[in-house]
Amino acid sequence: MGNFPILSFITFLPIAGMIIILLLPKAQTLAMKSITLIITGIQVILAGFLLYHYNYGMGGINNPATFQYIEKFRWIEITGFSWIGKIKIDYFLGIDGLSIPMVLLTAIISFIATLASWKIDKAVKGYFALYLLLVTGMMGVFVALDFFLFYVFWELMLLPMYFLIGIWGGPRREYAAIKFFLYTLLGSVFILLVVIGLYFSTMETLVDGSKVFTFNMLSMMDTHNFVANGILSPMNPHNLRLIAYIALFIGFAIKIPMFPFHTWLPDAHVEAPTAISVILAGVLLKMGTYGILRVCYPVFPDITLKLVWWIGAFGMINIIYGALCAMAQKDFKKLIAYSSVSHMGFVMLGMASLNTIGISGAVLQMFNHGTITAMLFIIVGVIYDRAHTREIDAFGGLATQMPIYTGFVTLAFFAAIGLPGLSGFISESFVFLGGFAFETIRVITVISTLGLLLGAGYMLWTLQRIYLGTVPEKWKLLKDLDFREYAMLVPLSVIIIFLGVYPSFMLNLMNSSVNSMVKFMMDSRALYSSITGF
Amino acid sequence: MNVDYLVNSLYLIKPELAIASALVLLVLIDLIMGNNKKFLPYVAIAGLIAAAYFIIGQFGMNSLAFVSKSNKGMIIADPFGAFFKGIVVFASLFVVYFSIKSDEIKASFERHGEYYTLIFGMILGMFFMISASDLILIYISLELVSFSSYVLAGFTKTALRNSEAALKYVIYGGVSSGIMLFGISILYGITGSTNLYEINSLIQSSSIPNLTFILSGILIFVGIGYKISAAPFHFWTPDVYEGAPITITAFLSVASKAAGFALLIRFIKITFIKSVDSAGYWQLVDLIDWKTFFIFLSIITMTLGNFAALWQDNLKRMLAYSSIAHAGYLLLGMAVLSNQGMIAIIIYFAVYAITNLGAFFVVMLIANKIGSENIDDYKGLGYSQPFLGVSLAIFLISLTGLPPTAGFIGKLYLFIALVDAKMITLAVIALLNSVVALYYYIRVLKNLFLSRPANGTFEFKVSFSNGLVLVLLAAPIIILGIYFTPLVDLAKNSMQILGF
Amino acid sequence: MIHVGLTHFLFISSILFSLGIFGIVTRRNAVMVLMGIELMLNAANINFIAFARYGNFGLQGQIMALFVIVVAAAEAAIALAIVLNIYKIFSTVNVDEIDTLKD
Amino acid sequence: MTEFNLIQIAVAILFLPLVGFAFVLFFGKKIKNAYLFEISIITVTFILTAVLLFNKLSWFPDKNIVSEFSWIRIQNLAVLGNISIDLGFLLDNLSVIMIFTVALISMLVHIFSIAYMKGDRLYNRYFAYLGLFTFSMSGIVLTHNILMMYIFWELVGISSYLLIGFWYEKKSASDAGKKAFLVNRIGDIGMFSGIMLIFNTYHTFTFDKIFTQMAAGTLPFNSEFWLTVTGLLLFCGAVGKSAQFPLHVWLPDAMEGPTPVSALIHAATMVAAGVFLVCRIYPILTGNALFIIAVIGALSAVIPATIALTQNDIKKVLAYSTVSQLGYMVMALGVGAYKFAFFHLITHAFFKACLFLGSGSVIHAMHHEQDITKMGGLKKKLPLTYATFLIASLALSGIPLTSGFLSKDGILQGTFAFASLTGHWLFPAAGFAVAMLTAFYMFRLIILTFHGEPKNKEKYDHAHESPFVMAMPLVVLSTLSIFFWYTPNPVNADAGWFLSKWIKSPVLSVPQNARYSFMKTDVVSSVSKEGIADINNSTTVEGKEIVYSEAYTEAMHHAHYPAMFLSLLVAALGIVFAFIFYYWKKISADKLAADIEPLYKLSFNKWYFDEIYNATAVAFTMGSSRFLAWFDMNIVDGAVNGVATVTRWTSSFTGKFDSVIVDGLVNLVAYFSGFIGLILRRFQTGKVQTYLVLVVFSLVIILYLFKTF
Repeated sequence: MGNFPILSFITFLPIAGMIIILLLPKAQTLAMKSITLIITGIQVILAGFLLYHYNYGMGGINNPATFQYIEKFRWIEITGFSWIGKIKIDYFLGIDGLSIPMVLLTAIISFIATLASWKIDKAVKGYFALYLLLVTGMMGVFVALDFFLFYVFWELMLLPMYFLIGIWGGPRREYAAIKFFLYTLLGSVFILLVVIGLYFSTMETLVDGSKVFTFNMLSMMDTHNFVANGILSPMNPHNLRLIAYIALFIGFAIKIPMFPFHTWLPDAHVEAPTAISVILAGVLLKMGTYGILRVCYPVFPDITLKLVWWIGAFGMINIIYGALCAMAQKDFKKLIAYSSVSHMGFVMLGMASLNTIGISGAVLQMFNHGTITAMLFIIVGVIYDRAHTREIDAFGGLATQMPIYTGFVTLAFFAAIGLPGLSGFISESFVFLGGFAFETIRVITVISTLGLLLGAGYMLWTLQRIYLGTVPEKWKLLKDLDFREYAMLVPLSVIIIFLGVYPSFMLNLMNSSVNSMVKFMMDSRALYSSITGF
Repeated sequence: MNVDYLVNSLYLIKPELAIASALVLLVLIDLIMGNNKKFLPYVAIAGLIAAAYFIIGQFGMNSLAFVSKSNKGMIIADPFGAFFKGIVVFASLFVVYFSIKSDEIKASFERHGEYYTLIFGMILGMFFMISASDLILIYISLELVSFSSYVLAGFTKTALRNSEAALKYVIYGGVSSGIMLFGISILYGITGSTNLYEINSLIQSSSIPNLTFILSGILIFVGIGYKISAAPFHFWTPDVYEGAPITITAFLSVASKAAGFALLIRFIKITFIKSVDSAGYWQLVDLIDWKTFFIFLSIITMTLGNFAALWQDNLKRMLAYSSIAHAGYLLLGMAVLSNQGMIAIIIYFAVYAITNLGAFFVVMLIANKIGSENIDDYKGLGYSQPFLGVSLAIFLISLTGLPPTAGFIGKLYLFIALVDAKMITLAVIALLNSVVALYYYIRVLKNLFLSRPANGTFEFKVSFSNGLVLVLLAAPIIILGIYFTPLVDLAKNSMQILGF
Repeated sequence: MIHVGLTHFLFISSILFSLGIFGIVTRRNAVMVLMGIELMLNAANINFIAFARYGNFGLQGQIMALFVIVVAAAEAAIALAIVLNIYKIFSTVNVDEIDTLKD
Repeated sequence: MTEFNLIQIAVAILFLPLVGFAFVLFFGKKIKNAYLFEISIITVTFILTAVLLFNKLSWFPDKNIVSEFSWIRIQNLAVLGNISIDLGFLLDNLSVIMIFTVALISMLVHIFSIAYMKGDRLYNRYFAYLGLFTFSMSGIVLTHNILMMYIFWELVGISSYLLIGFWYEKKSASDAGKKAFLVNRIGDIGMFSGIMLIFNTYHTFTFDKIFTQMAAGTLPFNSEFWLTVTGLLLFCGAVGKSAQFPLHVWLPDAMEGPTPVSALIHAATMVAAGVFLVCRIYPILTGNALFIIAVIGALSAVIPATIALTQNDIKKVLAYSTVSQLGYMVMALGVGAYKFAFFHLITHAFFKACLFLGSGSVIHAMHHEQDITKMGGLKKKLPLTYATFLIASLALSGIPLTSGFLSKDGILQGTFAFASLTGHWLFPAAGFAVAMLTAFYMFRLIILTFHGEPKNKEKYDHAHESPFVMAMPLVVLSTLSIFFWYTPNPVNADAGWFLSKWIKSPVLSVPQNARYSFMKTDVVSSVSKEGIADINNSTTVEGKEIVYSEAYTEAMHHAHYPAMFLSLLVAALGIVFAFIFYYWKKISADKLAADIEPLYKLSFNKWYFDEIYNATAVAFTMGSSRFLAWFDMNIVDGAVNGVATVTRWTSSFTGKFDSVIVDGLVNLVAYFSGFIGLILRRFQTGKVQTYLVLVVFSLVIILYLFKTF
């Protein structure tokens, strides 16, 4: 299967599904659901295949030779006389240790969110068509290595998301959808500008020796490719790298979402239907941190080294601020949304550590948060489906009424507060260990450990308010989980426990890449100071 | 001047001749056939196809027609002109089709001959505007376009807003062209010539009174600015776009604007250029600081267009403001004053033409049925008319400039040109503007898909032919968004202006 | 007897131009507004002819003026037709009363 | 038995309870008697621990058996090379004794619960949780590295949470569970910070490797100060788990759980884990750290003891007593009496478990009445319970012939010796005071419960002795509170096998000048049996001890008898006072309480710890959380959303703004955008002449701007 374009396949399969769904008559809702399920199921299988044949020793990050499953061919090529004549954009896909966990996550979460969408009964056709489009966009972001392509995928998932929230969402869905859309669009225009700036600062040498401007991310990471007077070239004394970095970072930070750009998240989550919340928290938020690791770090190592304290500090703010805000929420879903803000702070903190342990922790936390939060949102969905309210204080004693459900809740909550034996623990520990090892953010790391306490605080309090105590009369009729809900919760629980007991499964996967990243960052310190020297 | 030479020149204006012949034919047929007007559009289409055929032939040309003693001609046949003529013909074809379908136009059936004749008058005027290299021809072609459009804007006569639009248009247009003419007269007084090439060589070689020159340049720009609806000469646009029949609005917003931009580029590039450096940047005669002027103008234009559009409830009017904003983006390409900028403008315009036509077509189809252009009346339309809804969504997304639509490619090239010219601040302003633009576009989408219909559903069918045309317009937007090589190739081939 | 030079013509034309604009923005009657436009065009015409005469630029200026006169006539025809139509519908030709199209 | 067999047994001991937990959890609903599976599992586990104990102490008494495997490997790090995070077992005497204790008490509690929990709705679930707890506790005891200890530390916390809140329908129970978990988390954060420091310095979590590297001179940040901090941070974990001052507040509340659970977790095993942790990390504790630990221990011993005097809830009294006794152990560790601390840990485990189970028996008999002022005269109804309770109380009070006498005496002796060497006499003073208080409140408890007239006649009449499954554990545990299990000499524990053969003080890894002066090796290098030289091999060979200075050995020796007599005296005094107050009623307790009302109130209200915490830390957190949520909604979001009032104010501009806001012009940018848009549209008057004026006007402006050129 050497030449089988598996990454293209895994990325564009949903588009094929979308077309089939669009061709189906309106009434065939079951067929649409099944097709979506099958397509996402195939994605999971393909992701498993990727994993099975993955070479653990190849580092990726900045070296195209060590990426795997590479597909590269010229997408746009225009030859001509002046600069613009030689524009070239590659269709360049490939994965390394940073992306493969995300590809796995996307496949799994998409599959599970399909199940969570099963009860959609309004405009089913449109829903699943948009849903599959969204899946393509997400998958594309994680496999694209050409910045242009990356950007196209990045934007591609914006509109489906807008409609999925805006049409199938809660009472204030329009507000939430537009807020989501505007925030992320604002972020992505910044990204676009930096993309263009980088395009003009890097030239790739072609086989025939000629040089052309390039969108290739990996070429942007090589200082030899910078043109002397490019606005983002480190050797240009008047370069705008700092500003570009901040713009790019904000672009990604809005997706994370980083304080103070996070306010779209609670609204979006509260209004979004369960499946979309699952996707949003499970995959979309990771794009922000993934983008920072994939682009900001290796393309701007010099600035990253300068600003790493700030990244850590914002991570800390996210952790504590998110946790405190979560504590005060009365809406169950909003609480979980804020907990996401808090948990994504760990990812940022880990990234800021610039060492293998911390970054491994960050990437692992991205995966773990994806699964855990997905589970939490499904849990909210389960209760909302039954009770049609998410008011925390309206509940109580559900443990008596729905014991099995409460069992899953307990597992998910404990995973969220980083209980050992469940996946969240090892990633959070790694983040802290890594952060502590890096002197610049040591104090920040120590302060951030407060997040462990606050996290436990609001989670247990919620557990108590909703599940413990006595059942109010009106909830005496609530049923325990049905088969579909089992099918969503069980796989996630298994992943959470499995990674809690055997985290090496993921860590080994990313080890080489994280090492390459760290080495690259360390080497850059000297390299860039020598470049900017003259 | 011998006859052979004249005949040779006629070869170079074959598209114009085709249009002129079609115009005459239309008048004749209208006279002969009496009340049977059904053939008129088909004649028009045939004429347009003939013109298109000749235009394609012009892509390889690079010569002057009607050359005077001093070796400077009046009309240029070059790829650049061919491209914009192509846009005009493209737009005309669709507008003719729209006219067949439009209820508004159908209502004044007995005057169809007049209608198509005037459209062809406009087309002819635009062709000359695009290829003229002499101020006299420029002025006259401009007036030809204007006069036809004045009448067309008020075509349905009985409709209140039609007539008002026509009146405003005629007064506004008259004043603008009057000011422009005054500018031309001053320029003529300074240089002693009306030929752009002659003026160019003159201002390069001899010293020119500065202030007077600026005065004339800017007065001339008033006429062009009014045609492309650049702020602060845009005031007519919303009123006329809203008031005019929708086919004419579409035509004005695409073809008329194309001609205006072609004229602008040609005027600036031929008249003021000293040289083009190796990187593609234009070195202009430093009599007028056109760069600052265009930066200033483009910022005002796009900002004003976008912000004013936020408040519109009438979709047609909103699209009018949006077209002002797009003129602002296009002026960004001018501000760069480089071949890159020009390519960007060409790409942007090609995309804009398709998209805008599509958007107006959908608005027309809906207005045909529900008799309203008000955004609030579009609520829930996306459900009952998913095909129309999705098409409109694609057009609006492309206008916003999001991937994977062609609109994104247009914006991308503009920003590439800006960043290459190190005009980052301008790029940021433009980007923020495009975020603002999202507000009002998304508002339409919101009403289409997110809101429930206020009163009943829209029970009507989109006919096959209309559907086909919609697909013809929407498909390229997606395809070019993903694979835009042909678009850029076209732009590259089209940037050839005679003499440089 | 004062020798009439270029400056005098230019002076006259500027005054005509200004008067034209003044008329356009101040007169309420549409017909008067149109007359203002005619004044502007004629101001330009004077320029053309004066420049052609005094600058020895050849015939271009005169030709231009001829064209402009024709164009002005056409414009007047069209504009008056539109004004007539307006009068039918609005029963007024006061331009400031015709403002149904606005934000 | 080879070492490998022992490791195999240890693995079985660790995982059997987990199997039990999983089995009962998943099949508890379907199989009615699933709990029997758990009980048999725990019995097997206990037998295995007995086998382990016997074999370890018989065949490998001086050897640490270690077995590990790599859990996580991170390869090719830039600076550090490969890092391997290992999981593994460490079987030394400390751990096998501890695991035996845990398994034994756990088994007894399981058996006791059969009757005690009969009829509960979630009967099977209860046993599942007990299994989970036993698993977690075994993990803490058996592990050879600090990370794994932390992992099980947290798991223990969770099982404790689940068990305290077992009757989750009662709000006080779920509150108590939450409180226990959160207060523990505070300690755990400290502990985790310590672990970060350790890992950052040594790049390993394994105890032996840490000790070895430290002995070779590697210190955190190369400073003894940071070593002290590291030790104290790790100790924070113990403060939380062992309910030491100031984090002791959770333990009394934890009594909301079923009484057997209190016996198992909150008296005998889990709370002792903190002490066990300090024992484990003893080699890295500097003199300064030990001193602070001793102070904390002393405070934790005294304050709860005073509180216990006035409590009326039988379990609360025992709970405060537990905190106090744990403080004792911690203080002992702090003053260097390592062996006695661990000894007390074991003896206390047995007699305190006995007391709790005894109280359980009482509560069971009294139909869940826990207030001792409503009991009395139960001696006749519950003779067996009374007898075992009395024995255990005597042990707790430190009366000769009991195990408690031996261990408590040792601790007092240690403080005495410490004081004589360093001059800190407050430690022995605290020790003796607590000894007296303990004797007093224990006998107050006994008198009020078992003697006198029954105060609640109805309940008294229905009371009856517990069934066999409840009585048997009481007997076993009370037997274990007698001296002969530990030493042949009832007055001198040093002579016994427990202290002389089994428990050895560990070799310190702390640099010489950071230790207590009496622990320095250079003073009396001749005394030491093994030299420092082979310290690097200490990963496998036990048998080395702290080398105390001669002066210390001397002081201990001298302190032996004074301490013993003094402790006997104060214990006797305490008992006598208890009789005076409550049995003979020579002095009215109520009157005395009224006389010293402020003090009484202080004690009765538990020194207002909960109130203070609620008013400060909890209030602050909740307040700031509410404030931040408000801040988030109104300021952060508002900064982008447009401050509501301003927005509304301007909405009068057209009256449309609100609808547009709802339509999506939602943020400040939008607000300004809308505002600009509003201004702009005012120009679009619809009057063509206005337009033309504007055109001419702007033309003039443009010309003006360009004229300078």
